Amino acid sequence: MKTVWTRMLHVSAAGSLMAAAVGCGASAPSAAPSHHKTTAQSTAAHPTVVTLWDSHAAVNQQGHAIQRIISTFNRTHPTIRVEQTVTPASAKALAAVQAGDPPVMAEIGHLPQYAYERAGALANLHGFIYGPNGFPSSQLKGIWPAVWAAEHTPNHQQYLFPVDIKVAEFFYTATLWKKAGLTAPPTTWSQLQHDAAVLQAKTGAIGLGARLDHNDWLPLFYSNGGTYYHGSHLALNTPAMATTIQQLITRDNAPYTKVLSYNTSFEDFAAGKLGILENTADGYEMVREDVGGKFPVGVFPVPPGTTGHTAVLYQGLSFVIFKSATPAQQQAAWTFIKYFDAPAQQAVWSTVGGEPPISQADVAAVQQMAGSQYTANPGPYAGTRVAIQELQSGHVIHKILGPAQTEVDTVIQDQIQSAIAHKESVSTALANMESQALAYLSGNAAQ
Amino acid sequence: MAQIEWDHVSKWFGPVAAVHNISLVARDHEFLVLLGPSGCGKTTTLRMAAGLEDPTSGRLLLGERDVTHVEPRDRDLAMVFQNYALYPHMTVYDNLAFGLKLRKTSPQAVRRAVEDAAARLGLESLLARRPRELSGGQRQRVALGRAMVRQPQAFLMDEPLSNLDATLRAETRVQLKALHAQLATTIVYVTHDQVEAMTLATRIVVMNGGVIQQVGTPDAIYDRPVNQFVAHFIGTPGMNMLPVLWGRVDGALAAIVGSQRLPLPPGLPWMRAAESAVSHAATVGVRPEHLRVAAAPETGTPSLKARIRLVEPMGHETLVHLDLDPDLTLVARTPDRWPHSNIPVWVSFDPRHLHVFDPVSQVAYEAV
Amino acid sequence: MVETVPSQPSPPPVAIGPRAPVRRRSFNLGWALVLPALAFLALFTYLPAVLVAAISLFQWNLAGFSSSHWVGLQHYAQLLNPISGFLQSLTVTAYYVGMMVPLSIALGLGLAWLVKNRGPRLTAWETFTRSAVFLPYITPAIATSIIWIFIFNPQFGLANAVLSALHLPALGWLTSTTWALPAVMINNLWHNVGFMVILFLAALSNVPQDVVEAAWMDGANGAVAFWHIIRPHLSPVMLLAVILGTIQAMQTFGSIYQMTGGQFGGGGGPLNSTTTTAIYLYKSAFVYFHYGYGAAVGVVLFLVMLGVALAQKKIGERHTFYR
Amino acid sequence: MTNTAARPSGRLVRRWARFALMAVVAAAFLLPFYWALVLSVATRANVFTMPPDLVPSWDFISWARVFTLAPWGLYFLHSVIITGATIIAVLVTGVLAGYALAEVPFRGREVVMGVLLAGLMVPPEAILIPNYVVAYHLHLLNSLAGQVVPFGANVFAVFLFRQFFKTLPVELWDASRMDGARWWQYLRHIAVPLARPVVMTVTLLTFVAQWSQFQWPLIITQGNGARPVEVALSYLQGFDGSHWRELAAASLLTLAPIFVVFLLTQRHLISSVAGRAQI
Repeated sequence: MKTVWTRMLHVSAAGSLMAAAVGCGASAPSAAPSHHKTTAQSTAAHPTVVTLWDSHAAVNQQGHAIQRIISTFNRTHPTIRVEQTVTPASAKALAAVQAGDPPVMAEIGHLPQYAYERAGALANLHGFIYGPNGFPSSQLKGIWPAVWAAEHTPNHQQYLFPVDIKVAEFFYTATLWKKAGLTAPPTTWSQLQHDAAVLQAKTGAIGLGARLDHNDWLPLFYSNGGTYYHGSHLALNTPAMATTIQQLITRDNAPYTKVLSYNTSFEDFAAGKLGILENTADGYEMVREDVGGKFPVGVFPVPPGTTGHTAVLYQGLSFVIFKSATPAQQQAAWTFIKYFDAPAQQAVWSTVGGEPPISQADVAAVQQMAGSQYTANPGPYAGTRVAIQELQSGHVIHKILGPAQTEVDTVIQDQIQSAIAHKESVSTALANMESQALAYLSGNAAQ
Repeated sequence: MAQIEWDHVSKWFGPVAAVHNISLVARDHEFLVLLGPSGCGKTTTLRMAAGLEDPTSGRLLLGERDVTHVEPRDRDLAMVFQNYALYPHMTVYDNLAFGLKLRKTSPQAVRRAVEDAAARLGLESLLARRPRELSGGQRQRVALGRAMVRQPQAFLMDEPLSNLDATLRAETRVQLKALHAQLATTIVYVTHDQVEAMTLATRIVVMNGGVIQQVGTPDAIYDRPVNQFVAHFIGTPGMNMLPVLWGRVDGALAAIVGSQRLPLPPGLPWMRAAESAVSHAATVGVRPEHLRVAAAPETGTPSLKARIRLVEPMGHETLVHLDLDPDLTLVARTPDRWPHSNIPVWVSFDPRHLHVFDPVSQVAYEAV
Repeated sequence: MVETVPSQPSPPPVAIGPRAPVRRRSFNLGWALVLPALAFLALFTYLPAVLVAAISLFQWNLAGFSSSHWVGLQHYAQLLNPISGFLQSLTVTAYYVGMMVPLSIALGLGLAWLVKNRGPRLTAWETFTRSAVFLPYITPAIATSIIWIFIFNPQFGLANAVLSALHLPALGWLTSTTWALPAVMINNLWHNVGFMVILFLAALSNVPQDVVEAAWMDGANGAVAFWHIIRPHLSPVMLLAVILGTIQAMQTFGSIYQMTGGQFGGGGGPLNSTTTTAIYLYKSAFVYFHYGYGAAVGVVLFLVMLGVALAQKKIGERHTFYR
Repeated sequence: MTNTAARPSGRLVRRWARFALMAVVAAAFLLPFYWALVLSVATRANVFTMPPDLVPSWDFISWARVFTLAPWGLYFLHSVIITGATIIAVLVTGVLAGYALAEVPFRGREVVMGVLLAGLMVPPEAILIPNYVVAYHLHLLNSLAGQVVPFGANVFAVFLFRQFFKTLPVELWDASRMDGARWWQYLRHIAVPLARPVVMTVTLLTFVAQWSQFQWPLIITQGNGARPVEVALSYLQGFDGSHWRELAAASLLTLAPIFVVFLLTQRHLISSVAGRAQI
């Protein structure tokens, strides 16, 4: 407990110094002061309130990070007050639009943007990004391409601006690792499975904690050369998917593998009973907090598939501004987005919250804030560093955008799991997923 | 001015007339008793005065004021219910005070009125209790008190003593009479108990079948019942009724009772009516207390031969059941003791105590 | 005795009852008094009961009929398509209800028998045990389900601790498609059985003690007395317990939602193994925002529940004594 | 028959066995609450252990942290307002309708009774979506009122009050009229005070139902504006399920009012629930 708090204190001190020294200069274009002046006169007593809905509860490190950034922002921007509401924003903000009571801005996933777009709820960010108070082009250019692509609808409208980038990676318990006589992290899937088996045999702990969601199978599928959506038709019944399913059957039915779900991902690991845990970068700080310094937590990236390279899935959350907000509120919300995605704040976000930064241009600030510890693995920033490496690899994918995406993903996952559970053969699973997914896409099925 | 007037009032419950075309006045300061058997409409009559029932037709007047469609709260009358209807969740004090509080009386005035009524009824020590902690008599006094505190124009009482035991009822009866004298207010009082009616009433209204049979002072009702119903209903035991045929014995009018002839002295008030009656039949009534029983016939008064069937000794008096003929029976109340039954006796009476009723209309001849 | 009864004239047309509190206006007053209750119910029971059928025929948009798209019976066709998962949700529901009702009745009756007062008064122990069994029933399902999530944690939960103490293999519970629903059942059994206990306690106290004693005098042992004397007395309550238990089980939502990852897509996992119709309806309408389709699910649910209730009533009437 | 001497001792054994069984049952039913308490005051080291640690270590840090995780005061305030307002609404509508159905003859009374009973047949699950649609059009989404109005009238409460008012002697109404009371004064001063057990029953049942309300508030609340404790608790578990100690503390926090009410009104509460089943 104590170590976490002290570390946070150090980081926050460093963060505010950074903000003073580097951040402001970089993030405040020449227009900003005048903007502040004109509004300060009239609104000093009543700052523009920007309600922000997001799902980062103060229960974890990400929540702490976002709260810190918000409070610093509110202190340095007296004309604006950002008020955070912790809520499952992706689903709830749309319901709030329907209820006629939406916030000014929110963090939502990039899949739900279809429903929001259909509801006509979101403000188009193009004008903000490229306008006079726009996003610095140096950073804009550095935004990870796949991330940037995912923030656009197929007809190139942009309602989203990235903030919370999740990429998959594996954590390992360094003490168990050492006990099992392992030295280097695995670089292939077979190595990974071998290491998990060894871990389990030598230490008695569970070898591998695998995930049960699309975070898991989708990157594997792509690293095996798969891609399931071409324009309007599906390509699921393919050798790449067959390979993927076979791999998953082998892995998940192996005695050293334990399939984890929503509620149980961290407990085993935090208790030191799990050798390797599949998770995402943002989970690193959360796991470390749960571990509480009992043992060092190491990180390694997702191994490559049959294509010879890995496929890193970008999923995560993006800022949106709601159309229903007043122009002043929208402007203030944009000011906050710009602030949040500036290098100084991205450094806080990455070091405290464990998220990789949105842009290559932010990496330097992250490194600087992390200091000498940046390269240590196990080390406090290993999760972020590995995530940055993955993003820099260029093999980043994002979830294919489509109106029935959630349903299709559910179909694929259900079929994969049925095959894993030996309820049906791989070929049946492949045929079923293709036909059922098509049914959803054509609107013949609904859920 | 606390006169209550029923003006051609009727009350129907569905197809049944509970009260039929009643016209009646309860005069100021009067203790008017509505008397009759159960179901005779006396309670409905009272409740219409209270405003608890709407008359189906007719008018109700309070003094000069037509209150037919006025809510009870605007009539300024108070009522004592048979079951008292005390509010179970309120203390005696609150029970008494409730009506005053609803009328927005000042708290001090409420306290004064409640304490005054409590003092009169001896309820001071019970004010903090709830009804279920009180005896029957105490509850009855609270019910009275609740009616008194408001000092209404008139009291309406619906068999207020019927739930008390005999001793308490007798005591309370006396208190009630004293109270009436003291308050000098109109009281309309419903009972089926003729003793209560006789002892309390200024005037009695005898009702039956939703219709008023007779209105009069207790003495008038007792002495001059207008019909057979009233004659029989008043008095315990009720008046003896004998079917007779009129005949003449030595030129004088005589009644033929069964197999016996009863010569009557001339000059009795009903004789002219009896003689002019179309029929030669009538019903003759005589109260048990007016019969004398003797071993030998009395001289100078009409006597009838009888046989003692049954004797009910009451201590201070004796009820003697007599057979005249197999189907003709009489009851006599005598101060004498008759220890034996089944002995022949003579029954005699003062012919002035005879009541004669038309056999068809059952109306008394003297009332015609 | 003859009385002077005047002949009764024919009654007038209007008669007001003896309890009419306000003369002449009682008609309006009565309606005025029931109006608030009826208004609430009209808005959130009667109108929706009609509306649900209408909405199910549209691709519903919250703005109203004019902006909704008529699809006719298409949603019902989709319900019958196995891909939609609705039929599977019915199977899951049937399994859940089919297990929960007999289990909760058996356990409820057993516990009621256990805590039934033997003497004329309740002992402190009986009161305490009754309270302990009843308490979960009134607790909010979310709060207690969170505790049960801990209990069913495969690695650190009490459930597996008990199993390992009994030398049984550990189970995956909520992460297992086989054991997730039983885990939910155990939670709900614990949560709801207190209600059954109360129900049966009332019924047991109505069994005439002298009849039971007479049976004992006739040489019947406990089991015989129970079967021949007590059970017939319980049958009306048994019917009630079956109906109420079924309704309760079919409407279970909070505990399933919370225990099976509702915050991550509406619950019902893993692999839809706990997707009851209640969860399915919720997900259709409030995760995927297919209001019209969800309404169709609601209509079917309505009919199924009505059918189940009527069937149970019919069967119950045939087998119920001492009604 | 043969062992008449052994009989009393056999009975004694049975009695003790029953007591032991009752103790086990009580312990089993209370165990989840107890374990939640233990977890909420556990030290970090005592949470993820196998076998689970069942001895409390009385470390209250997670209780302190719970209050920094979410604005519980606000959520409790919402829940209290929702529950309180619903209780008042159910009582008012129940008293008025129950009185009318018991004592006020009016044309259509039988129809109203039938309509009310029919309402009981509608499963709330089945009409979830139209309820949402109605709430949307009444602008009740994301509001406290939206969590009260759908529950503002309860058929069961109406019938309870009706049954009770029917048992009141007519004389009380007559007497109060003579005392000058109007119908509402009779209701307020006589009938409702006498109906205190019914008021209590309705209050308790409504309290329990509303405090536990989950699906409806989950659907209609979005931000913090009207979120009740149960929904907040559900989210908290969703955001990070591995914080067992804080979650246990938060769960107990939302259970606390139920515990208090249960301890205070145990007997009445149990008989209310029993009565609820009989309708």
